[in-house]
Amino acid sequence: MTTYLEAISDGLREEMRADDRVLCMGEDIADFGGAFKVTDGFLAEFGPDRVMDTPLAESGIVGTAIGAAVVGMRPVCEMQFADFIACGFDQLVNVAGKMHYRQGLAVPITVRLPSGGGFSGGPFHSQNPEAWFMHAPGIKVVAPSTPEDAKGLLISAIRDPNPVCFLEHKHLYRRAKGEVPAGTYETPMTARVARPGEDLVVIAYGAMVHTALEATDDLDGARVEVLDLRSLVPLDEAAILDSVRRCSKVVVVDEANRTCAAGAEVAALIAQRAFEDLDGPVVRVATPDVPIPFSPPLEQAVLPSVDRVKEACRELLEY
Amino acid sequence: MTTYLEAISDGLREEMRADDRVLCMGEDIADFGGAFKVTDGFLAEFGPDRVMDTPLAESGIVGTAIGAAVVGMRPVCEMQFADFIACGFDQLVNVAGKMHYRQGLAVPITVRLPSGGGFSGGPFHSQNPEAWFMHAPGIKVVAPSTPEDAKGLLISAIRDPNPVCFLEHKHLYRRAKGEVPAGTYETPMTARVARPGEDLVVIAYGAMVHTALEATDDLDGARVEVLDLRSLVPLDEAAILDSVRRCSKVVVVDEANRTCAAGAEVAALIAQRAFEDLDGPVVRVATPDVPIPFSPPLEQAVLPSVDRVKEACRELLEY
Amino acid sequence: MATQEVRRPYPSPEREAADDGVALLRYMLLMRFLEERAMNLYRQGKVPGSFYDGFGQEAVSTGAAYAMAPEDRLCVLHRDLAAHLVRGVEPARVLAQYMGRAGGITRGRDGNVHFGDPSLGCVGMVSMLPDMMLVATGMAMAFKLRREPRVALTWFGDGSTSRGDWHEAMNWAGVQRLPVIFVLENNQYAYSTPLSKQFAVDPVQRAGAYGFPGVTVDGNDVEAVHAVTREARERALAGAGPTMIEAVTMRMHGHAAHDDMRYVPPELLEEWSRRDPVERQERRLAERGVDVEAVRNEVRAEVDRATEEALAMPMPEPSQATEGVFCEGEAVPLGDGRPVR
Amino acid sequence: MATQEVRRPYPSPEREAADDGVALLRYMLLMRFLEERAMNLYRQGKVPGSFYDGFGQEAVSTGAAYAMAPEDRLCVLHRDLAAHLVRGVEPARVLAQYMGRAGGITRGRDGNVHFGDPSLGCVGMVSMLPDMMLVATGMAMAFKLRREPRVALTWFGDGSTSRGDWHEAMNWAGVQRLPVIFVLENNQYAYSTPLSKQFAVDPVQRAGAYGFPGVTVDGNDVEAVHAVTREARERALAGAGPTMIEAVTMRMHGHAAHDDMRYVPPELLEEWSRRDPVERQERRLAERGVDVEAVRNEVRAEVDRATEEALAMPMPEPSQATEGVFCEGEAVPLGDGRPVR
Ligand SMILES: Cc1ncc(C[n+]2csc(CCOP(=O)(O)OP(=O)(O)O)c2C)c(N)n1
Ligand SMILES: Cc1ncc(C[n+]2csc(CCOP(=O)(O)OP(=O)(O)O)c2C)c(N)n1
Ligand SMILES: [Mg+2]
Ligand SMILES: [Mg+2]
Repeated sequence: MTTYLEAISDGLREEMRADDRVLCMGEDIADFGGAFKVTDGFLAEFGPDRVMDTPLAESGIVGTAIGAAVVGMRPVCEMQFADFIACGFDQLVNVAGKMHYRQGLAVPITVRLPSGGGFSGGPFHSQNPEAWFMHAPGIKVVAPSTPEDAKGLLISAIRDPNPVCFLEHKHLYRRAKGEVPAGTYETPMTARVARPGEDLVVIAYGAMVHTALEATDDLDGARVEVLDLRSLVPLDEAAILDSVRRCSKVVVVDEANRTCAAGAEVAALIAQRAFEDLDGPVVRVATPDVPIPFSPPLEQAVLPSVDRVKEACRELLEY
Repeated sequence: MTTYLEAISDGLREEMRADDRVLCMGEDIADFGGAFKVTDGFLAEFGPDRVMDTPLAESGIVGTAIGAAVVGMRPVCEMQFADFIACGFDQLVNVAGKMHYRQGLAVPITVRLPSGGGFSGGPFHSQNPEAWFMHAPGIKVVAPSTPEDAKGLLISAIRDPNPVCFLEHKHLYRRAKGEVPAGTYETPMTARVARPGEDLVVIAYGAMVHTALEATDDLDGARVEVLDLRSLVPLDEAAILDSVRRCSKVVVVDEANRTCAAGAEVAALIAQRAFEDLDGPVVRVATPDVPIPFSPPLEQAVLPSVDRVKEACRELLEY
Repeated sequence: MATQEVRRPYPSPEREAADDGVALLRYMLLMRFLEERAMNLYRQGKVPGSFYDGFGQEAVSTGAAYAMAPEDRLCVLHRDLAAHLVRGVEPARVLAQYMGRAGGITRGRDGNVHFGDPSLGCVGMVSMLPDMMLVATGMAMAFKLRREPRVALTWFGDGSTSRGDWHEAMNWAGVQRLPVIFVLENNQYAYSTPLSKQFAVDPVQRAGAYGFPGVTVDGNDVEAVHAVTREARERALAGAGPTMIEAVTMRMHGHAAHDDMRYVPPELLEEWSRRDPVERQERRLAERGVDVEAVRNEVRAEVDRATEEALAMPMPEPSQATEGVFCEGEAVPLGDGRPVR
Repeated sequence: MATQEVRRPYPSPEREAADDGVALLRYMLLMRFLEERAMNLYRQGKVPGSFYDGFGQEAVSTGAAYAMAPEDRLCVLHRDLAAHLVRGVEPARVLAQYMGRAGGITRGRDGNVHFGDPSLGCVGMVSMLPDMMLVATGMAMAFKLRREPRVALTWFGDGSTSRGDWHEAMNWAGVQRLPVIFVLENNQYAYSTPLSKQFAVDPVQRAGAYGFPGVTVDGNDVEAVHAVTREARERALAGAGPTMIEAVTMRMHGHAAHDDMRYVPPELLEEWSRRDPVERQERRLAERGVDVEAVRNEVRAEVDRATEEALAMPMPEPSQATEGVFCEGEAVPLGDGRPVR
């Protein structure tokens, strides 16, 4: 059994072995092996040219990665926490995201974003920034929920000729475990039915897939489908619409702040394209629009919990 | 008749006269009067201490404004173009947005964002960044469509004890004209029925309100309501739900890139809270997820046009 | 949170030097003992999340904060607990803060040293380093515009100097000759990253290229830090603009509680442990005839009391989690109009 | 767009100095005449949006670009049209770019000088200044990692030095001693903002504090700019790291077509007009016996032909507006593996 964290390390290591254009850049990733130890041992294996400790400068990390990428490298940038991407926002959104459309130049960078809450990280170490990048054309966004997908999607991200935000949920690092194929393989940027069902579908990604599975595992006998989006850009519209068609009732679960989140997009898509298939309102469960508080009782009060998802599903099933 | 641009100038000027804590900061706003001349003549009237040309540094503008605000000033920051807020993103989102929740300290800053396309500004002078800030807790977001509201909402924004993004649509600067009350007044951060109707409601804000009005002015005799949101945070949910209840059909028009835009949030809100009132899918008209191209035929092809809104309304009316 | 009552006074910079020396020691000890206590609480599982301290760097925040007047304004960083104590934050509230209790400065909303007591004229830091450089610069800008004889001060680390906001603040402060003091806490590392990977030239040498002086001071000598900050404050008040102070010190613990500091050569730690700022000030005061042991005991007792008090405080109510994202009332400026301390 | 065919060669830095002098003039003239033509087209309503030029600054882009080899990589800024011409961009495609035609370098997707021809080793700038500093630094980083004898170069303005990305790039380049050349185009203004509001000390003086030399050169002397860039390139190739070059010049036109430059004292313009870089190089060449008028006529004819060609190009198809947001095929590196010019 491999943890989600090990799977990410593994994917990165395998791809570095397979392709010498791949290099890692970030704060404290070489000597220290990264704040979460994803690149532990990499320095010894790949040397300081391919595992680079950078100055404390997120715009610098993203910007120089772009430069290296356009001349043929495949940089994988680590943000120490996803939250810090706010400091490299402009380079990612304006330089990387618009490059290919404007001038036909590919920017194959991967930005690893350790994201999410649930362990008292507080307002600056718990954010889920994916929607910002979904709202920025030219950037792909993936968010695996299992070790197998974490490895495969990271490899897909690195091989993709476009900038890709790779959301790795910190709360899954050691909690999520599973079998992971050896060697390199690509996981497609499409959705995955995590559990088939027909009475209701819960659509989620990242850590919330586990919350959704747990919440609906035994829900008064209802057969609840759980759709794991895996990729947010591209968004697997066909899979979403298909689930809705089969289940007719939808709960969208999102750990990010509710307004304009990925969940809002999914709900809006359904409201337009699957209206006729719906047997009830499109229900969203998300974090309210507050900074993620530090203290456990406060944090637990805002993050979508198994109970909240259960309640939302029950209500909708009874609708 | 006053233009939208004059109304913004007027509101800012009046509020500077009324409250000596108000000061303007930005690139080329003093001597030159601003790239769009919003602060033309301000230097002469208020002097260099209250009308400050800053270095070319957006994070600096937002960050120092925050500092000045917490010790009692009411800074109004001008981004030369809304697009450049990407360079001040972190200060706005992480410092200003989270300050009150974390430590009960108010940050009364207004960030003026000349936004939107329609005049060959290209990928970096045409963006509508509001959804990024809707997805960042603690920041208010307003987007007037008329001169009267532009003046009143700017004054409301300045008086608000919170950070407020003030979206001023460049394409309205000289095109939108109307009567504007003299003196100071506050426009509430609520929606406004721009034209009442009952067969269908088009929900929009900013420049798209005009597109919506024009598109539905004479639509085969249908009585189409146009709801002008005016404020995106807070979002006037009651007004939205009320319109939907009365009209049963909804088209949401948004000039921003579609995914995770304000329009997505509005559509998702309706899909959850007004499901029973709906007589058809919640239709979105928005800019596809592309950088805004420069050349007129390309730009016109992506921005929501009167024709596209017309077509969407017609289809839905026939539904 | 925005309670704005008058708080207990803090020692004024006009005090006797000898007396000041004791006060300086007192705050350093208070920081050290509180952080040691907090680390114990962390080990007992009573401090959620992570835990950061400033062991070995107590002189930097103590000396600099102590040079500031009540009407000055501070942005306090993560190794600078003593600055809060100097301003008058009660030790119990600090421990409560670490433990996420309702009585902590942020009432459980933020953790660690991410706090500031507005009524004491302090802004709590955000994690994004060194964002507070610009906030401090903005406060100084307001003071200058309003012609108030007040100064803003903030700290930042060697690592933080690499980020763009650092530059924007330095440049802005220089162009406008603002009454702001920037204290570079050069503690040899940024997390695991040594200075050599952070910059090619010591950043104190950049100050001149922004138009103001950069001075280096022994960051483990609290009286020296105090003196140099006092001078910088006088420069600022005289309209001569900003000063950058580089306090050279050493981060004697890991970056945070989880960090075993493998990457620091043991000799380096050994060398610096001989320069411990607390012991140094104790020796100095002992020579001046002060009963140092009495001060230690006093402070220890204070920390014991604070611990009890903090542990008795409840956790915050879940129902409050969504309150206060926006300010609903008047915007009350940082410790405004009142003798904040 | 990513057509990667072999393009016509450009003059190599190994050429004769006299010959080079003519080439340098030629590119300056080509830039000037093209921009003058574009301004006419703008006035005729054929150039949508706004229009920016580099009148009076032609020596900076010409001299610097001309010192670079085909395998070097450039991020070209908004006053630096000549750099594109030196690299081999056809004049007609430049005019088509301004007019938003399908045959423009960005096929109508971006406007003005926001372009780069990947097959010629150039990255088009984004508006956010000076973001390209980091892109150039990253290219240099890749060259160093791969041990390739290549150099990256970018330009930036005096105003751009105030932004954080400028600092992050300078620092990074210094720490890693990268083969990158930063050309500060000090043209006295950033839009309407004079130097005195932008910085307290000339930024060239900062270079030393990042660990590499900063040199000032007369930005209106194309041969001087060329020489100093050539030296910087040699330093970079020798592993000695970055150089910052400050080319002192003057923006002789408004920031963009709409700007009447009220804010510039007329005396200043008059003074600088006497130092016009094109006339200066013409005088120099005339003294060397070159038939300058013939060069002018040649270039003028080239611009006439280019204008006709560009005007004959169609506007882009609306149906293509949403294509190419993502790269669907292989990521082809900037002018890779081929003699790009
Ligand atoms: C913008 C940003 N990036 C990354 C981090 C993660 N981080 C926290 S502390 C730290 C090192 C800071 O070093 P320094 O500025 O020297 O301060 P010190 O901790 O040594 O006092 C890092 C990288 C951060 N806080 N902010
Ligand atoms: C980050 C950013 N903020 C604002 C602008 C708007 N703007 C365009 S050019 C310019 C002035 C640039 O001055 P400088 O760097 O000196 O270059 P110059 O135009 O003088 O060559 C400004 C403020 C911008 N392009 N980028
Ligand atoms: Mg440090
Ligand atoms: Mg300039």
